[in-house]
Formats: sequence, structure tokens, C-alpha cells
Amino acid sequence: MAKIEDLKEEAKKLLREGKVKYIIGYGVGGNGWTAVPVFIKKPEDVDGLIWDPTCVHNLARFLVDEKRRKAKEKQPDARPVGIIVKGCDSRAIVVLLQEKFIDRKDVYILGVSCEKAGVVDDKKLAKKLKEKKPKKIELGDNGQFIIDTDGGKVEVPVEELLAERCLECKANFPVIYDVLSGDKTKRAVDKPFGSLEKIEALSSEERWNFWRAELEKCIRCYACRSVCPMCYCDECVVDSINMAVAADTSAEEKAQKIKWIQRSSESSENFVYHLVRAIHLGGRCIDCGECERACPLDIPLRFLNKKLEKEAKDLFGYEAGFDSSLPALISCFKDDDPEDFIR
Amino acid sequence: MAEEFEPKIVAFLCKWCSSAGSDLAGVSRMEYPANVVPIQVMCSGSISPLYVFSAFNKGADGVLVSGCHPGDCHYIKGNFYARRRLKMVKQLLEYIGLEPQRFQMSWVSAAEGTKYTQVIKDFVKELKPLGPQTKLRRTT
Amino acid sequence: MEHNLYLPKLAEITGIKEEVAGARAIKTFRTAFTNGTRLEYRCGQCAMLSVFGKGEAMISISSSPLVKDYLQFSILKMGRVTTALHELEVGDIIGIRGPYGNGFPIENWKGKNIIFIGGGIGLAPIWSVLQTTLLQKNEYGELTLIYGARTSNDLVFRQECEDLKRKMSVFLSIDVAEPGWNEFVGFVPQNVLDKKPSPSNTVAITCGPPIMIKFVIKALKDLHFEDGQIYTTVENKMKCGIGKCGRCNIGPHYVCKDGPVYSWAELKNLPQEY
Amino acid sequence: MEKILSKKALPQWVKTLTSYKVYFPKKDKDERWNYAEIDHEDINLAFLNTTLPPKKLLFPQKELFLEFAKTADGDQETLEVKEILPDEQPVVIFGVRPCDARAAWLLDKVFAGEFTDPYYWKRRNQTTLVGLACDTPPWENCFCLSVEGSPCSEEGLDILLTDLGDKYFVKSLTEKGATLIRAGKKVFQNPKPEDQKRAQAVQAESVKKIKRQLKDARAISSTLKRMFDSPLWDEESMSCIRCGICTYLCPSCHCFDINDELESASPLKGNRVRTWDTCQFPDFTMHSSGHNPRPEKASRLRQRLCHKFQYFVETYDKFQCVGCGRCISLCPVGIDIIKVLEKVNQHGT
Repeated sequence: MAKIEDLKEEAKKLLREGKVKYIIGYGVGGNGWTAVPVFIKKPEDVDGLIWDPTCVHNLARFLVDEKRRKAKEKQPDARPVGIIVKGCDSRAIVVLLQEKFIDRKDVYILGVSCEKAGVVDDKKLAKKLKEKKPKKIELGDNGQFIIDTDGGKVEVPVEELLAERCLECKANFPVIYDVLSGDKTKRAVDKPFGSLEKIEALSSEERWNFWRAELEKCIRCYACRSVCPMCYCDECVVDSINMAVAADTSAEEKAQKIKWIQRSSESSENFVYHLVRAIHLGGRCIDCGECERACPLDIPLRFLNKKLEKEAKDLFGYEAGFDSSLPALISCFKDDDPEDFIR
Repeated sequence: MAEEFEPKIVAFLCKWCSSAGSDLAGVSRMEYPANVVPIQVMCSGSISPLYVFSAFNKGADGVLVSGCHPGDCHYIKGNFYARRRLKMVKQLLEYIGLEPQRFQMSWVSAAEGTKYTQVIKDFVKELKPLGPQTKLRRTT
Repeated sequence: MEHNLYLPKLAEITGIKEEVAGARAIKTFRTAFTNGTRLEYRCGQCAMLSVFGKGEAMISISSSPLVKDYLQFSILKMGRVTTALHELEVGDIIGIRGPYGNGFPIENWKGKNIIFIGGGIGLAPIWSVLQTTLLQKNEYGELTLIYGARTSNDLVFRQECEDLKRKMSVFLSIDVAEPGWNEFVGFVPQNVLDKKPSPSNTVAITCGPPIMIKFVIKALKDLHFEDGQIYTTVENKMKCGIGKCGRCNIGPHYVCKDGPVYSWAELKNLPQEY
Repeated sequence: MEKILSKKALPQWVKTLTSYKVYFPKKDKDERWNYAEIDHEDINLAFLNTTLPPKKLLFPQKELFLEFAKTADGDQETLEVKEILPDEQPVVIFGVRPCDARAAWLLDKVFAGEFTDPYYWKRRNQTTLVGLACDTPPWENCFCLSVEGSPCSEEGLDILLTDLGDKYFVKSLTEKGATLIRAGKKVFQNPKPEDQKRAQAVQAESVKKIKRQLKDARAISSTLKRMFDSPLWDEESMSCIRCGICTYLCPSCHCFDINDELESASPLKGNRVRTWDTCQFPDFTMHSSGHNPRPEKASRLRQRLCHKFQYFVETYDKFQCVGCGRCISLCPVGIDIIKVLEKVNQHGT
């Protein structure tokens, strides 16, 4: 993992010269070792920034909040916002740029390279360490994580703890940046969609039973939608409660808003919600895995989006988040798009 | 003989072609199963995936989206967009375990009354053995 | 288990009067319970009206508790349930549960002058108190109504207000001048400052949009009204009506149960989140 | 009434509870537990704590209130409204941690009082909570001691089991608990004096193992009163993503929404349903005019903390937080309620 001393200097300079409003980065969380998002406003706080295998969050999410805040300010401060991004997060920014949700001048991108590693899956770590409580985690020199715990140092090969998305990572270093820390080494990925195989191998009935058992657990806390940088709509079409009401919204408009699904977490309507969200992420999801990590009931949501990502690649040769000048997947077409399923 | 299962099909028909095709079939007194609840839309490209999922959620046994042949679209590109978007829908529905035959798409022009009836006949024939759609249907 | 609080009693709409047409339509509904029972309530209390299939809405009861043969609600068309209510006809069945809230403490205002200051649909909660004090005119001092709306078309109980002029002083106002309008033109708080009511032995009640209440209270303070003399209602979003669903609170108070009527002396010390 | 139950005899006891619906913590995957109806093999209480608290069985995500239906005979339409109460079904929940039971005891206060909630109380009265004292804190973020709870507190419980190694020290606390013990009477033995001493020793030992601490929580209530307009709420809520995890997973959060859910529009048929709601969503307080008393994340983080550590204290003289630590461990962006409250204290002084 890149050492981000050079990045910290850049951050201090930016803040001192007032070039950016604030910097979104990773700092040490409440339990003393895992990373949490932090917002640095003053140069002297920059030392609080960390970069280690626990920096799992996709900070691009907070560019959505920044845009909403700016829209409400009477005299908006037009300076860009500094943001620390991994490879996958940078692809999220590319999609936001591609969809004209944010302008390039709004963001000052401080890229960090994961090099030969990535971020740790907290469940894999807990299973590996069992009772031992971790206190710090670093990348060793020859492809292993060094974790010091209350029961002494533990060394584990990187592949055993990496999050699923890192094992299938397509962007070890940011595809877009103003400043980059760490070198541009790629980690070999033999099967980019390997994690899908165990589900695709199941029969149709087995897949149905798998997804029914999983989506039945959903309690509609909408964390998967709230944590996703691509889910930036003010009003979610499939959400029966939230509605963007302005002073001039007419009573009829409010009365006639269609409740596609109800608010109670009834199994079939959980499907409608998650399927619509997955489709709306088709060709936009950059597999940062945050929806699955955030889900309190461990519903494997990543596999819904990963499937559509695979379809977009196989059927239409489209990969999200690499080129912001391309049209979106579903706002373009090719003459030889598959139509075998059409009568 | 136990009263046979009659599948309920929700068909989104593009106004310019498929809906006109179905009218032609009607005007020419063509015989075809009456299981279809036709919904006329301005273009197959206007079909949001939410309509398809919601139709299944509200109890449809089969959903058909029928639009103009490539090149005939009144809005030039609508059916091309539909082709790509609804292919993703089909793959996703199959991935979660819904019987693939339940969601169909077809090109039916305004002159193809017979093709329209054939599409519906085939669709009903394929749906009958599957029985009622219970997977995405709202139960309470 | 005694009576289930969430279960509404069925009521039939016996009369509908269209007060205001157009975008900000207001209708006054008169209802009677299908099982012939009465609702015991105080002025300023509200009830939860159900349109089955659409939902529930908390509406203040605008008729006086002394009127026994109907329950009256004046409703502004604003959202899902109120729009559904506006589409109902005489004879349709709705659900009513309540009464909820503390209501105005009119029993300790005996012998005092009362000033009613309303804005738009804010006149509905006031109307219940106004009618009650009017029916017991001798027990109270001088009654004054200062009421305004955006345009003359938006004034509720227009005819009743004109008739009131014979019994008490009524000062109407509209925000923007219109041909044929000879009374005050401007916002309600300016009308209050213009009329300069005296604070001695007086109670002021104000209901209306939150922004108007803020400036009316400021105006009354400028006219040397004590905090305890000013009463208002807080109209937060309500769903349960019995202080359980957690949404209508301002500080530790649940407005549906501990309010909606507050004197400024009380409201001033609560967090200003309404 | 105090008894001893050997761990091996636990399944026999459960077998005698034929008229009850029995829930046990069941392992989902990767060390995650949730209450589920058990089939008789996997009965064991070697678990940490459940992700979803027992609240989901007392105050479910979806509660049917009433059913309405319009039946048309001729041109005459009649509307029929029928109350739906939870069905008659005695329930036993095993493996309830003392903090979650304390939360049920707090919910009892909310749903009682001048307006009692018939749906909550129907479920609560037919449910027996069998607690398991925590000999070691299940999670790293447990801080029950700081909010007047403890790893072996008895509020809200009907029976408290304390783990003595190969057997449990069983303490029945209510009539419901006593009936449960009588149902399986031959399975229990009478405790010997050293069993009681061992149980107290285990409980005293467990109190010392709670690592996280919120210093002088009572002082926070008065400090919060002065902090309404403090900029602290903006800073601390900057990373909040406005999801519902911290409230839906909290054992003592009780906010709910009531909506009409349609089965068919004409003829009209549907139900009025109560569902969980959270103060973190904008629509919780938004008027239909669009005016929102709590429009920003800051006001909502303030509401969540003030409700639990100030408003509830002013109304019931109890914290509405039981220190289970779920909102800390499950928050996707790591907002730590203890850290925020410590900052409130620093800001206050």
C-alpha cells in the first residue's frame, strides 16, 4: 500500500493556499484502528489522515452530499473539494462525471494506489483471528498482511483476507487523479467474475431459493442505497415514502405519486426494490462492494450488480467508470446488440 | 376435467406498430387466446424495468414487450434502447430464478396481425405448463 | 383490552361547503358518526381523519364543542389524504379517531378580551374557540378577529366573517391589493401592528403558517404583550396522535399529545424545531 | 425460585414447551446470529448476540392494524373495517441478552401510560423472555454499565440463566418465568449453596470485563439541553449517509409509520399497517407542504442522541440507550455514539 506522506504534504499545501474547501479522507475510527471517513478543513489536521487496508469506504459518496449542500447555500463557495480515492472509488467519480452529476472542476482528486494489495474484508478477518482482537494492520513486504493483535503478531497471505471486489479488481490505481501516491502496479486477476460462478452454477430453482432466503431478510433500512455513490436521486422511484416536495409541488402531484411498492418489508416487494436498484446500476456500478459491506443483515447484494456488470461486458462490451466521455450503457446501442431473445 | 390454468399476460404494446398490429388482428377477426391485458405505450423504449417487475409483483404470469422492427421506430431509436435495456432485465430475471419463458419481447409491425396472434399463441402455450407465477407475486 | 386507540370510528359526511376554489382549495366538511355517538372534545383539539386506502391526516376540529349535531373540519388540499378528502361527496364514509391534543385553556380566560389572529387555513383551529366564546359572549370581554390570506379568494368562512362584523370587530387583510378590496392590504403581522390591540387583560391566539406565527409573536411583543398572553398551535407532521410514533416532538414534548396549543412562555423554552 | 439446569438437559426442557413457539439465536453465517424458530437439533446458547434484537418479535417491522374492504351489492356500497390483533400464540425467546431485555422494559414504558398500545401489549404479554447473562461482553462496543444496565441485569426478563460452565444457574423473575419452569420441572435440580456463590462470582466477574465506557452519562443530559444550536452536530454528522441501520437495529428504538397498503383499488380492499420508521429519513418530519423542521443530517443526529440521552431522561428518568453497541459496530461510516457524546461533554464544559 502506498505510503501517503507525499499526499499529506499536497493536502497541507492545498488547505494552506485555500485551493480546496476541505478534504475528504480516511481517519482512525472509534475503536482505534479501523478507518472512518473524515473531513479535514485545517492544514494541521492533515496528519490525522491514514491509508491502510481498513480504508474500505467509497468516499465518492460524499461528493453527492457536497453537491446537495452547495445547491442550498445562498452564496456557494465554488472551490473544489479534495478527495482521497482508491482505484475503484476513482471509477465512481468517472461515472459521476460521465453523467454530468459533478464537474471536473468541483473535485481535486488525491489518488492512492493499492499496488499489490487492497482492502480487508472484516468478516474474513474476524473468522481468521477468532478471539484475538486486532489493533493494527499493515501490508508486509512479501504479499502478506501483518496484524498485531492483543495475542501477538499474526501474518496472513494477502489473498486470504482481501475483500471479494479486490480479488477481482480492475483498477489497482486510480484511473483519474490530480496527484497520485504509490506506483501503478496491477495485481494479476485470473477470473474477473470468479465470485459469480458459484451462483451461476446453481439451477434456476436453487438460485430462486438462494435469493428468496436472502432478500426475505431485508428490513428496508436502505443502507445499500444510502452508501452507494451512484444512487444520487433526490426521489427514489421505487421508494414509497420519500418524495422531493418543493413549494410549487401541486397537491395532485403529491396525491398521484405512484406507490410501486409498500413500505412493509414483504418478500416479493423486497425483490422489486432490489431488482430495480440493480437494473438502475446496470453499466454504472463500479463494484466498490459498499452495498454488501453496509448491509446489516449480510445480504450478498454485490452479486446482483456483479451479474449485470458481467452481462454489460459480455453482451455489449461495456465497462463502467473508465472513460467519462463515453455515453452510458443504456443511452447508446449497437446494430449488433443481441436480439436472439426477441421473437 | 379440472378447469385449465389460464395464464394472465400483461403486454406492453408500442402504439405505432404492435398495438396497431393487434388492432389489425382484431379487425380481421383473427382467433387468438384472450389472456392478454394490453397496455398501449408510446414506444417500447419507454418501458421502464420497474413496469416489468411491478407487473410480476401484481400477479402477471407472463409479461410481453412488443415494439417496432429495428429501423421502423417512429422515434428512430426507441426500440434499439429497449432491446438493450430489456435484455438486461431478462438476464437479471433469469439470474434470480424466474422461469425464463415468463418475460418475452417481440417485434410486431402494424401490418403483422397474424404474427401478433402467433406470438400470443406461442406465449400462452409456453406459459400453461409453468402454472401460476408465484415467485414475485405479492402474497399478503 | 379496552378500546383500541388506532381503530377509527366510521362517520358519514353530512355536508360539504366549498370555501376556496383553485390550487389552494379549501372545503368545510360536516360529519356525523354512523353509530350516532358524540365526540366529547375541547376547542382547539384535533382528530385523525381516515380515508381508507389513502391514509390518515390530523385535522383540527373547527366546530365548537357546544354544537352537538355535527363535527366540522375545514381542510386545505395539500397532500395525498387531503386531496382524497376533497374528492369525497356527501354520504361517503370516512374514519375519525380522537380527540387529540390539549386544546385552548379557555376556562382561565373568563372576563378577558380575546384577539384571534389567523392566516389562511389557520382560521380553522381558531374558529372552534371563536364560536365557543361567541356563544358565551357575556363571560368574556371584547372579541377581535384579525384574519388575512394571500388573496380575497383564499379567505375561509368569508360570509361568516362578514356576519361577525355585527357582533365583534373583524379586520380582514390580503397580501396584495385587489380591485374592490377596501380593507387592510399587507401581511397579517403588519395588520396587527396597524390595529395596535392593547395588551391589558387580553389573550391573543394566533394560528397559520410557521413564518406568519413567528412575525405575529414578534409584533405582539412589540405591543408589550406578555409571553403568557400569547397562544399558538404547532402543526408538526403527525401519524399516531398519541405520542408514540416519535415524529412530532419539539424537545421532550410530543406536539400531538402535549400540544398542539402552547403559550409563547412555554414554546419559547422549547427547541425551535417546528 | 432458583434452580439448576445442566446444559445437556436444555433440549429436554424445550421439548416440554409444546404449546409455545420457541425462538433461539441461530447462526446465519460468518459469526452472525438472529432469532429463528428452532427445530430441535440445534439448541445451544453459545452465541455472542443477535444482529436484530428481540424487538423484532415484540415490535415487528410490519404489524397489521386493521383491514378495510368495500363490498358492492347492487348500487349500494358498504365499507367494512375490521380490527386485526396479533394471533393468540404464546412465544418463548431463549438467549435474550440482559441489555436487549432492558430495552424491552423501556419499550414497555413507551407503549403503556395514558394511551396503551394494544398490538405491542398483545405480543408482549404472550412472550416469555429467557435471558442469558453475559459472562464475557459479546461485542467490543458493549457499554451497558455506563447507561445504568449490567451484563446480568434482570429488567424485562422472565428468567435469567447464568452460565456456570456445564450447567446454568436458573433464576425465575416473574410468574411467566415460573410457569415455564413448572412446565419442565423434572429437568431442573435444586441449587446447592455453592452454586449460588458461583453464580454471584461469575456475575461479579463479568461486570469487570466491560471495556467501553461512557463517563458520567447523567451529566450529558443537562449538557445536551444547552447544545441545541452547537456546530458540533454539523461536524459529527458530516459522514452520516442517512440510512436506517442505527435505529432499526437499536433494541429500544420504537418510532413507527402508519400507512394504508392496498390489495386492490376497486373494489377497495387493503390493510392499515404499522411499519418501522427512523428519524434519520427526511420524510419522518416533513410536512406535506414540504416544510421540514429537521431538514439536515445534523438535526437528525441531534434528535437521535437527545431523544435517548435527554428527552427520555426528562420524561422517564431512564436512558433510552441500553449500551448494546449495535449502532456503533453496524454504522457503515463508523459514527460512534460514545465518541460523539464525549465530545458533547467536552463542548459543554
